[in-house]
Amino acid sequence: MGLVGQVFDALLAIALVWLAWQATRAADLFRAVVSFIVFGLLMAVAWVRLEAPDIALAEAAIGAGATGALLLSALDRLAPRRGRSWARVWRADARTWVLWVPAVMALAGALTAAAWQLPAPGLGAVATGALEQSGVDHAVTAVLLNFRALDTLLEIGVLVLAAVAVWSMGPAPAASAPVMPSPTLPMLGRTLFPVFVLVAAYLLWRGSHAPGGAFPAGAVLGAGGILMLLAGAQPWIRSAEHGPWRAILSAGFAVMLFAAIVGALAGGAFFEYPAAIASHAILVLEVTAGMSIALLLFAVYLRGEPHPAADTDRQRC
Amino acid sequence: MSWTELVGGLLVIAGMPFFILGTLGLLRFPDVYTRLHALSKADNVGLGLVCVGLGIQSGSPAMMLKLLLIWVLMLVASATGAGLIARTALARGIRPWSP
Amino acid sequence: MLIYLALASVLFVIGLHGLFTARNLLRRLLSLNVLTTAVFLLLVVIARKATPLDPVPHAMVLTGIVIAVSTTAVALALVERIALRHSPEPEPSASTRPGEEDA
Amino acid sequence: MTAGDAAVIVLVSLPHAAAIAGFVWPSRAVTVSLISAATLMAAALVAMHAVAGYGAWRHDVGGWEAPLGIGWTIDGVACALLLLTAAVGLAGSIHHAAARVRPSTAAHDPRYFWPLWLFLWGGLNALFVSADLFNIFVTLEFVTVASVGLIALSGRLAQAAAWRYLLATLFGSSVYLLGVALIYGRVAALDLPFLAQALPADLVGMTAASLVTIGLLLKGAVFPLHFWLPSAHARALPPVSAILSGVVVAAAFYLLARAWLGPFRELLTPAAGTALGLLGAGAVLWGGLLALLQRHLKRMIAYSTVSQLGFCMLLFPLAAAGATQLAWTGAMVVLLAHGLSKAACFLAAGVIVRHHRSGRVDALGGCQQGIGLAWFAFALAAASLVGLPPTGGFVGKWWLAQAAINSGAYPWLALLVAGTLLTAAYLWRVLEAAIRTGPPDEARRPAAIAAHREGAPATPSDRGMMIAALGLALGAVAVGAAAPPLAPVLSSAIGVTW
Amino acid sequence: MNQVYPFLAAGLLLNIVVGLVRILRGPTAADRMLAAEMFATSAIVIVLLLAFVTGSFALVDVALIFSLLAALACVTFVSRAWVALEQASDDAASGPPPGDRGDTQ
Repeated sequence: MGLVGQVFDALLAIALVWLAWQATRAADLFRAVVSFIVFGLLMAVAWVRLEAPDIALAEAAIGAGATGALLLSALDRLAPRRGRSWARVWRADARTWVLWVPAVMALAGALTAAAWQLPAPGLGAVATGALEQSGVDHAVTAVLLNFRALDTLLEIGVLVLAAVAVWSMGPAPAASAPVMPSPTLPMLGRTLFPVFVLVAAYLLWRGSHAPGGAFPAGAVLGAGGILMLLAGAQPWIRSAEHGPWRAILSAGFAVMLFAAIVGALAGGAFFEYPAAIASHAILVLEVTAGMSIALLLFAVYLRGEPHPAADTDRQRC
Repeated sequence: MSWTELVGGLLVIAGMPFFILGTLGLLRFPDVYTRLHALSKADNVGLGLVCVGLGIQSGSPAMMLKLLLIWVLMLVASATGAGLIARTALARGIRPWSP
Repeated sequence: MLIYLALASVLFVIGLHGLFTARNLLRRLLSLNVLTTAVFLLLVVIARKATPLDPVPHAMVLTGIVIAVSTTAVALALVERIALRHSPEPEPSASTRPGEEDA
Repeated sequence: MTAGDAAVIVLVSLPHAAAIAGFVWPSRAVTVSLISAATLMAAALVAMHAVAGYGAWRHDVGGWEAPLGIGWTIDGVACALLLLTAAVGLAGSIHHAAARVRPSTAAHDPRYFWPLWLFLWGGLNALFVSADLFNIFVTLEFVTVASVGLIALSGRLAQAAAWRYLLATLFGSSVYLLGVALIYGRVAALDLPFLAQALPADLVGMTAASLVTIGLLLKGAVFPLHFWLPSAHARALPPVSAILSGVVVAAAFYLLARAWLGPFRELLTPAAGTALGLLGAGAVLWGGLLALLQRHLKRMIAYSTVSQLGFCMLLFPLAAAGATQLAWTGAMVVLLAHGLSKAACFLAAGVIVRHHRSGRVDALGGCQQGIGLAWFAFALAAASLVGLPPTGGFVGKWWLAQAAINSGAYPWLALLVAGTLLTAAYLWRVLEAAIRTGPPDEARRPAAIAAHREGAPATPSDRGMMIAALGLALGAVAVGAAAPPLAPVLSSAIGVTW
Repeated sequence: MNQVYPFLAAGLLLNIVVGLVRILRGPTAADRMLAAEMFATSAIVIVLLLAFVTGSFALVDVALIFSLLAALACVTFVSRAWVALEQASDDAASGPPPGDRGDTQ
């Protein structure tokens, strides 16, 4: 794209820097959060420019979906009373210009220079060479679910753990003010949810041979769940023990752990798939990973232990 | 250059002014209700033109379907979004602008 | 690529600055997220510089993004609890500094 | 699959499996946890036995070799830390299970304690065997989230501490990851033993080393980045404090040691070593001083962690001065002995504080009937922390001192002595309060007086908790006896250049 | 025709950059949310154009996800965040005092 490409990149960089600045510095919290959401949006464009479509998909789904929803919902609790932090929080004073700005410029410059010098040999050739035995055609999926599957297992573990930790902090806080009733909202939820499921399934299917796979699929499905919740769907967990939901939430992690151990029992290493069934094993893992990412994002979004009492006002919308 | 590519390209280019108009509206309209027009109308016409143009250009039915889906989803999102925002704004007591 | 490297550095520094100077808990969390994104950006640029394109950093960043969402969720849940505790009224404020009093 | 491999796979996967089981069936969580704790202890012993018998080995996860795949290195140090985790985990499990017997104590939700506890354990095990820089990042995040969950469980007051801990360690992780990214950009590898051969000692290496170090120093709460530790560790439940202070912080130091004596070995110049050593010196003195000034028992123990880890940091200047092997074994023994005795201190302190209904050091005098065992465990652990002869603390510090003498680095020897005296001073304050017979001089608090009058006898629940603490304290003493014969095993570390 | 698309993409990005002013100025939270929604539309078109320029049609999926999730942020905003924000920010707009919020139903 030549010169135009560079102009594009420069504009993107300016916008991103400005948004990051707003996100960390804006006088009001809502502006900060919206800036951060738009920041995520434009980061996805940056990933596209950097030829990382997988990350762009995940960022689009997670950044625009789960993180945005989480932050906006948190604002509901955190919104300051009038006259509090709506005053300007930070003013550039003399100390800033003398101390911070030069230090910051020097640090940023040094980092850029250091990173620019990196030879970046990369493992592309090695990964491509091993791709044939991995059971999938798409290199990123092969890395995630075969070469470095342990990372993915632990990452799902972190999500399970986050859900447990969030739930352990007590019952989910009810929305502090009534939700605006609107007839369009349930309709929107009902209409869109099948599309969410469809798109998630499509992304999952693509994962074995093209950008896509468990991560964006899970995030899209999780976002669909959150939308349903906001649109006033039936609360999903009613009983004190949460019925089978605890089992369902941890199922993905359990299946992956099981696969890893089976690999070891079959005579190989931890997480070693026998070559004959590698592609099937990865397919199963991908589906479970996607499902559990979706469920866990949703569980984490509840911001606390789902509780019968806390659910009552969700039904109202 | 084949004619599909030409027509598609022209449609895409035709979509651009709507985005500029949308941003103009976003910046210049006096209150949130008027600005909603910029969101729900101008940008979606622009998006529609781009999607149709690119669909024609690609020539593959699957791609056309996907682009169509994108457009429809955006229409749904912005229609309901605009409705919800207007409704809530009114309930919150933000008065519509009057000259 | 240079521009993206510079972008990563500047974002890192903005995140750093926000983390150290912001008082509001949510703002600090946002700063931390910006910081993490900067690191991801560096990894992806490194992947892009390599020939052929290196899938390993892409996988690392994907893992990192999911982890970042998890930690953000935990942090938000904590912030909410802290904000609730520090405000006597039903509408909580995050602008008080809970860190101050337990020194 | 050899017995050693099987043991390691059990060590990594069983805690996670048990955590899930505990989450899904909360009513069985205690049973599941205690059984798996015992199994994990056995597995750690098997792994240690395998390393002692056949030497260290490597396990390529997924069967993919170094630059592409993730490797596990199972060597003497890793096994020693696995064993430490198992000991603290087992004792902590018993302590918490016993604490639940008495209904009057705040029954912390068993539905969440046990899963988080076991996840933390599993994350630590995965961390100790991992040889891959990015995998280590993931395990560090895993450990962080589990720790934060456990701290926040301990009540409202702990949540602010948990928040600060979370922010500090997440920041540490990001900085660490930045360093890892630079290393990856330089040589396209993440495996520690592989990097030990490949990473050149140039500017990029230096930047990466300092970033990784800063990140880990934050996680390890090494002076001056220790600000988050005291309140987080002092406010958690006793077993949580024990594992955080004894193992989680040690994990950061363990990684630091592996990184600096592995990939960054060329960068460990006397200057770099001295800089790290000075941080250690600051930690020893500042942490010790603040421990001396604390009024609350648990805060004092928490500051003591900051101080004691400073001793381990002496590894770097001494290794840079040439006494690598001796300094390494010394620092590792200090780390192990500290882990066991600090955990014992926190577990004992849990009983003591509960018994006295006050955490103030000056309110602890007088009534000891019933909880003498807890005080005994505390005293034993204190002996090891100070470094009295037969204990592990003594052996470790002795080796460090020898390394200092051999390499002619006498200032570090002076620091060792000064730090030891300081440790003795603050621990003596507590023990002195305990052996006072009369009512406390300063027992202004009605609760303390009431507790004194009652002299509440120990319950079975107390006894279980005290036995857990005593077991760990005895372990810290036993390290002193076991360390000399095990020294060669401890210095078997894959990827470390002597 | 593909040679023109980079220019169009850059133009749209410029459009976004200019539109950022609305996020800065507000004045109500709704205005900011509205601006964010509009950026989603523009970003979709940018990604689509880039997909056709580079020929990597996987990027169309990114646009698809954007369009799918565009509704989510808006709905979260309306049903969760705004409720608590209204006192603080809406009085900047021309409107009656915040106590005057009537329930529509």
